[in-house]
Amino acid sequence: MASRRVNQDLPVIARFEVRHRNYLAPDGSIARPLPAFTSDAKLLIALYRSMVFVRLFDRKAVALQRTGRLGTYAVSLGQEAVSVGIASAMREEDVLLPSYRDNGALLWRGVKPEEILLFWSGDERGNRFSSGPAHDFPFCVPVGSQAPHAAGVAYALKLRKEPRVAVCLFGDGATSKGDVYEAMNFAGVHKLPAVFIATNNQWAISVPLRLQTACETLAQKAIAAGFAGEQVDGSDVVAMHAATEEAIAAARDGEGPRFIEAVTYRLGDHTTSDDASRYRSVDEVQAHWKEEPIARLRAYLVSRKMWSKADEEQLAAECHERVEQAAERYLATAPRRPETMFDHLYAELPEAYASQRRELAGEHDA
Amino acid sequence: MASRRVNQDLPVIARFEVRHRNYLAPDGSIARPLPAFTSDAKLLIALYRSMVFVRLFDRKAVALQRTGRLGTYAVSLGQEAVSVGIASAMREEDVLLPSYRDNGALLWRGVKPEEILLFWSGDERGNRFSSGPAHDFPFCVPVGSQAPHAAGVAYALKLRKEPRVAVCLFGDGATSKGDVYEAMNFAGVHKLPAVFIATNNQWAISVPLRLQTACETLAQKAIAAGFAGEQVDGSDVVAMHAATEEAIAAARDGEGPRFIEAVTYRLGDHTTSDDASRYRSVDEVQAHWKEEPIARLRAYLVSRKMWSKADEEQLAAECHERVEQAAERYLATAPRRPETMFDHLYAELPEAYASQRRELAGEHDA
Amino acid sequence: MPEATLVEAINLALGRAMEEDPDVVVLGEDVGINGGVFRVTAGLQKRFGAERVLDTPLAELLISGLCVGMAAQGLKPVGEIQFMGFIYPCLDQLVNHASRLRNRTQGRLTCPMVLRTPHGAGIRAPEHHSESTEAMLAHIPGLRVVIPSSPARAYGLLLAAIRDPDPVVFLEPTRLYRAAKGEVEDNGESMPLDRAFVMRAGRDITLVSWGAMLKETTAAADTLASDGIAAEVIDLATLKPYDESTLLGSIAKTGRCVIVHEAARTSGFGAEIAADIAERSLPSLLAPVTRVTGYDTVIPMARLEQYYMPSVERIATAARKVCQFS
Amino acid sequence: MPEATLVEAINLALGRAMEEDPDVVVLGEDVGINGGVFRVTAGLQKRFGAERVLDTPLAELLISGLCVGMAAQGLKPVGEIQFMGFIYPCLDQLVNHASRLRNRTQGRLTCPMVLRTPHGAGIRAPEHHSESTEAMLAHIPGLRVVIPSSPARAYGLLLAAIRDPDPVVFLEPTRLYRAAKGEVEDNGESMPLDRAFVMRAGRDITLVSWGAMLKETTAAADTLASDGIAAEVIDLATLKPYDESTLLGSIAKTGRCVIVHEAARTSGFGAEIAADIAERSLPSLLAPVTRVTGYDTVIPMARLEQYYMPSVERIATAARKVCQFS
Ligand SMILES: Cc1ncc(C[n+]2csc(CCOP(=O)(O)OP(=O)(O)O)c2C)c(N)n1
Ligand SMILES: Cc1ncc(C[n+]2csc(CCOP(=O)(O)OP(=O)(O)O)c2C)c(N)n1
Ligand SMILES: [Mg+2]
Ligand SMILES: [Mg+2]
Repeated sequence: MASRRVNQDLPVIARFEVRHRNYLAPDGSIARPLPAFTSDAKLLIALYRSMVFVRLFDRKAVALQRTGRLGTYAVSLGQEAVSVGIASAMREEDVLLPSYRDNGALLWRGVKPEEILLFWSGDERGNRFSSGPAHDFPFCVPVGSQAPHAAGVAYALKLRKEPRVAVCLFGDGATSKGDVYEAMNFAGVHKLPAVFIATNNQWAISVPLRLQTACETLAQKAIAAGFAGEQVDGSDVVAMHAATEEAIAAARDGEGPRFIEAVTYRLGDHTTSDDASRYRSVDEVQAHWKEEPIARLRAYLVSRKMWSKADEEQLAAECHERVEQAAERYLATAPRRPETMFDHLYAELPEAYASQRRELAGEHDA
Repeated sequence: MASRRVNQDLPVIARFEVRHRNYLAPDGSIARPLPAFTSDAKLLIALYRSMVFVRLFDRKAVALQRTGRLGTYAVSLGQEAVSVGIASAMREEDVLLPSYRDNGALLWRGVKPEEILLFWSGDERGNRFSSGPAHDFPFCVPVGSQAPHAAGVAYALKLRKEPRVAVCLFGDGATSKGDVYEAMNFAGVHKLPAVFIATNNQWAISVPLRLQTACETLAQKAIAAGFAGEQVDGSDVVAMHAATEEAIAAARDGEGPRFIEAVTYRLGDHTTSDDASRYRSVDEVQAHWKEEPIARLRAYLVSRKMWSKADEEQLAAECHERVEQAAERYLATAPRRPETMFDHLYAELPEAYASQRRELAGEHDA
Repeated sequence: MPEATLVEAINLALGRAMEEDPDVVVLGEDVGINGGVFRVTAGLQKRFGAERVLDTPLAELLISGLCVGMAAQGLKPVGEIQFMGFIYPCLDQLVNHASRLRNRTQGRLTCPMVLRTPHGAGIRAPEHHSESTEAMLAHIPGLRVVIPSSPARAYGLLLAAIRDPDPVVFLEPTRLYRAAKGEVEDNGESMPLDRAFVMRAGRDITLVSWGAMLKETTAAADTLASDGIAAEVIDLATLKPYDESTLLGSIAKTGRCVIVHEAARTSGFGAEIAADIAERSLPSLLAPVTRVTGYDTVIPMARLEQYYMPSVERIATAARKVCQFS
Repeated sequence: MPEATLVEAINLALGRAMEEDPDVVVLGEDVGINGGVFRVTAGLQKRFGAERVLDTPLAELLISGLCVGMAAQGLKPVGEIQFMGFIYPCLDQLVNHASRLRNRTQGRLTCPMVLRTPHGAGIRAPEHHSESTEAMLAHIPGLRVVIPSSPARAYGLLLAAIRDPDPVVFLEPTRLYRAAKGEVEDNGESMPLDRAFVMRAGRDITLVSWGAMLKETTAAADTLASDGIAAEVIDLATLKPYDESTLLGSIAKTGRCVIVHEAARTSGFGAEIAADIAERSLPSLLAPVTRVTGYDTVIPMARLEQYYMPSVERIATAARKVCQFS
């Protein structure tokens, strides 16, 4: 603790601790005994493939944005293990409440890539999730404001005694918002089936973690909500999957909420509107490239002979193909007619606003 | 911890603890070695007199309310040691940001009792603090919303390098508000000269602490803000004074913020509009009468021969006199003229609203 | 038919809604064993259990955000904000989420929630307890804003609000909670959310108001009647969307209008109505549409609040002036 | 005189204010080394240090509440909210504290703060980044609400806002940040906070608007001119308190008025102006006061936003209709 400590003569009445989880070291070697699920080669390869796809998808999205065919876009470069590790530990019936940087989680959950592009092009139809879990929430842009929703969802699940869990994702910046604190505190009171996960990528746009909080870990934020938090190496997809799986299992079993701090790094700009070189050094970014999740898992897979150069080439081709096709489908999407901006305002458009819709449609009121 | 614990195989990376402070046991005996300031009999007696005055003042206020001469009023019965212990540990130049139940703190700081009554009668002039520290904040009614002000005040003090401290008071209910969390987190980042004190009187109107939070202590809320919290017996004025004094001293010395949980009990109704018998038992209240702060300090003082029955009688008479005179001055206060509701809206009333003021004054625009 | 106060009528509607639909959940500060600080939810926790009638922590943002999450999962949450002065932390959730969840997801997720809160001054309550900022809410697309002025309307409109598939803010005139008494049949019948109520027919002038101010407005109509002026009195009841056709129909008849509300004048909801009339009914207007409102200052605490709120006299005087205009 | 964009003009004003008054402090998300996401505060942290140009944690409620606390201690905080869509968590502090601290304490504590935020749509920004809910703010007694529409006015009005002894919300039209260029003399001269600007004189109709919509409004006036209609164009600039006399004076001359704003129609600030005109200027009105506004729906994301915002054509058409009315 930085400050002079509370009078040390006084008796201690409560103790807390924060633990750290990491299995794969940055070079792909084993840092500590792997969890059982890692014997499932198919799963590990699926995680790998998914992370690679996310990275290519992000790259395509940026290319589209740079050529004027997409709006502002938030890449998850360097953070692929967070999204993929979490989503892969969820059941379909669980409810995801993502932040705007969790493309990887949405893709794993079955949302079509062209819909994600549609969203970032500024089209509400991108949130339809026509092929994903219909109960998942769309990307949340107002930072942290999805946390109370997660608590509400979890309360509903508990009330109905459904064995489902709400999984809420947000960034390190979001942990400074009262929304997140209020939601976690409530989840603690009612032992709700909710897992809150903060992706600590060290930056909230240009604001570094040390200006966000004096806490030495974000995991300790859960102590104020009355439940346990742990810190996970968020660039280790095995750790992310394991931590999420354990937390979800506990929540599903009625043991209440959990909090996970996923420590990782945002290797890219905040969004395509940002220029990160204004506020952080190339050296800092370079250093973090050594820890990034895809090379790490690949090194492990290769060392176990579960992955070859040929596999890699095939995957690259496949991903390229899928991304290009998605982009094409996205670009081929017919635009909405302007008056449809009224079509989902209410279940039924009140007469008071119907004339505005007609005006937009070019039908003039008599 | 109530829930299944985080995987115990993982290494611990951070540890935290909460300590508890109490000097005088409920019967007035010494629970642990007393702090040095208790050798100052004058101070102890001043604390005692002040608590007695607060209790009588509260009683008078309720009597006025019951007879239609005051608005809704919030008594501090049972919590006198919190307000008085805190205020007595502050310097005049420190800044108090009180909640609505901190009459005792305002009175110690020199606010006139008739002004406090004026406020509770529904008259803004009660917040003029004509004789108290002009920089103190008025009672804050929107629960917890004063915490960000405290952080702002403390930031200003630090920026100007003034050796002053902001002291912010709120209830257990308030600790559920994001406002308080956001403010404490910010104070942590900048090591601000601020002391945050939660009066944990077990109830937020009818909501008991266990529905407010799953935390076993409120003191641990500070861990999420990155600084130290301690739990204090809030019915022990010696402990309250000592804890506040230490916290303020640390803050003044540039060591950053502190958090104090003052555990006490609201012996009265929430306000004169409340009927606490609807939600808690007489037995519970009775049990807490055994811990109340005034009898406790009296027992100690009497056991040390610092206080006699005669002193008590004289004090009662004195307090009665002061309270009655204050009530008379309050009742004799001339009412404000209606149009004065515009007089402190802006530094200078814009012409756009001046005609409204004239209308209220009965002067009709041409 | 049995008599009920406004408090009792709302309580009946909540009980009825919870009875008929297990998805209805009531949440807020002190709504459980205490039955709310105004006793509006009295007895509900006993009847429906602490899971469906839920004391939340003291956090208004949370209450509104929980409602959004619950509603998206198909519950029908009815959140209570203890006083309107504490509703502001909910605005982020109301503007950015509740009112647009359906639109954002193109109908995939919806938000059938109700947020109830006491509205207005006049009970000598403490600081910050006398707000009436309905105009802010009425500006939010996707929301409905409802304010009853009688027990029967409170019952019928609240049932409608709870059954409505979209978010509704339900404002309850604090001053009428116990003062308003009237016949209420607990028959489960709702009232339409887009209809104003003509309380009294008249041909000379239209007086339009909502919530507690209907009281003074009606009293002013009485005064005017004794002067030989027949005022039509309209309770707008639903502010968003509001019933233009009833209002404009009335003005087509009377040609004169006074709007009464308790909130500050500038950018109050009276402005919307006056603007609408000015735009659509100019040719039938025989006099300027006049607003009688709270002043553009902070609503004073108890001692001066009665001078802030429109009085019968201010309303009647304004109406006479409008009637004399030519 | 040197040319500056809106961004540069605001930056100049901030620098000037900080230079001349050590109590001025700038705070917000990313205002430091990054200079704000729009570069409005670029260079300030370098010039004035990280204590006076302060990156806050990501918490808007906090930013507004800090401003209140700082201001009560005599600082002059200028808080930045990154986009208007994130201002809602500040409303509690604005309504319950900032706007009434002076009144609550009868002048003992005051709140000389400014809260700046980008305003409005039109830059194809992501969801929730295109809000224009100035009407909510204009309803709050004790607040001032200002919105410049040119670099020179941004400079002069921001200086005035910072020097003003009361809280001011300063809205910056996002769409003009880089698009608007004009001469700005960094001479430390402020402009009055209660004066509207007549951008162009005309006798046939008054067009009144504020912020970015002045652009389309002025373009519409050009179109009308080619039809032989001389439109007077007014930039309201300060919405609260707004300059009635300039506006009503114009209408006394033209008898016709179109109000243009980007926000949703219902309960938008246009309603207040139209209501005021209808109440005070009825006899001089030759046609209904007409509002051309955003629609009463959630502002769409980038792909449809241009259909939501009033176009030159919509404004001109409405104005022609008003001019033809008889
Ligand atoms: C409430 C709110 N305030 C501000 C913003 C603007 N903004 C968008 S992202 C961002 C930083 C978020 O940082 P973090 O939570 O760490 O997530 P990350 O972007 O790093 O994934 C900010 C300030 C916003 N979207 N919402
Ligand atoms: C933001 C807000 N919400 C609700 C209320 C109504 N209210 C007044 S006091 C209170 C309970 C406060 O409890 P606590 O913080 O424990 O303080 P205590 O009254 O016990 O001193 C409530 C809900 C309020 N004043 N402010
Ligand atoms: Mg981050
Ligand atoms: Mg309490």
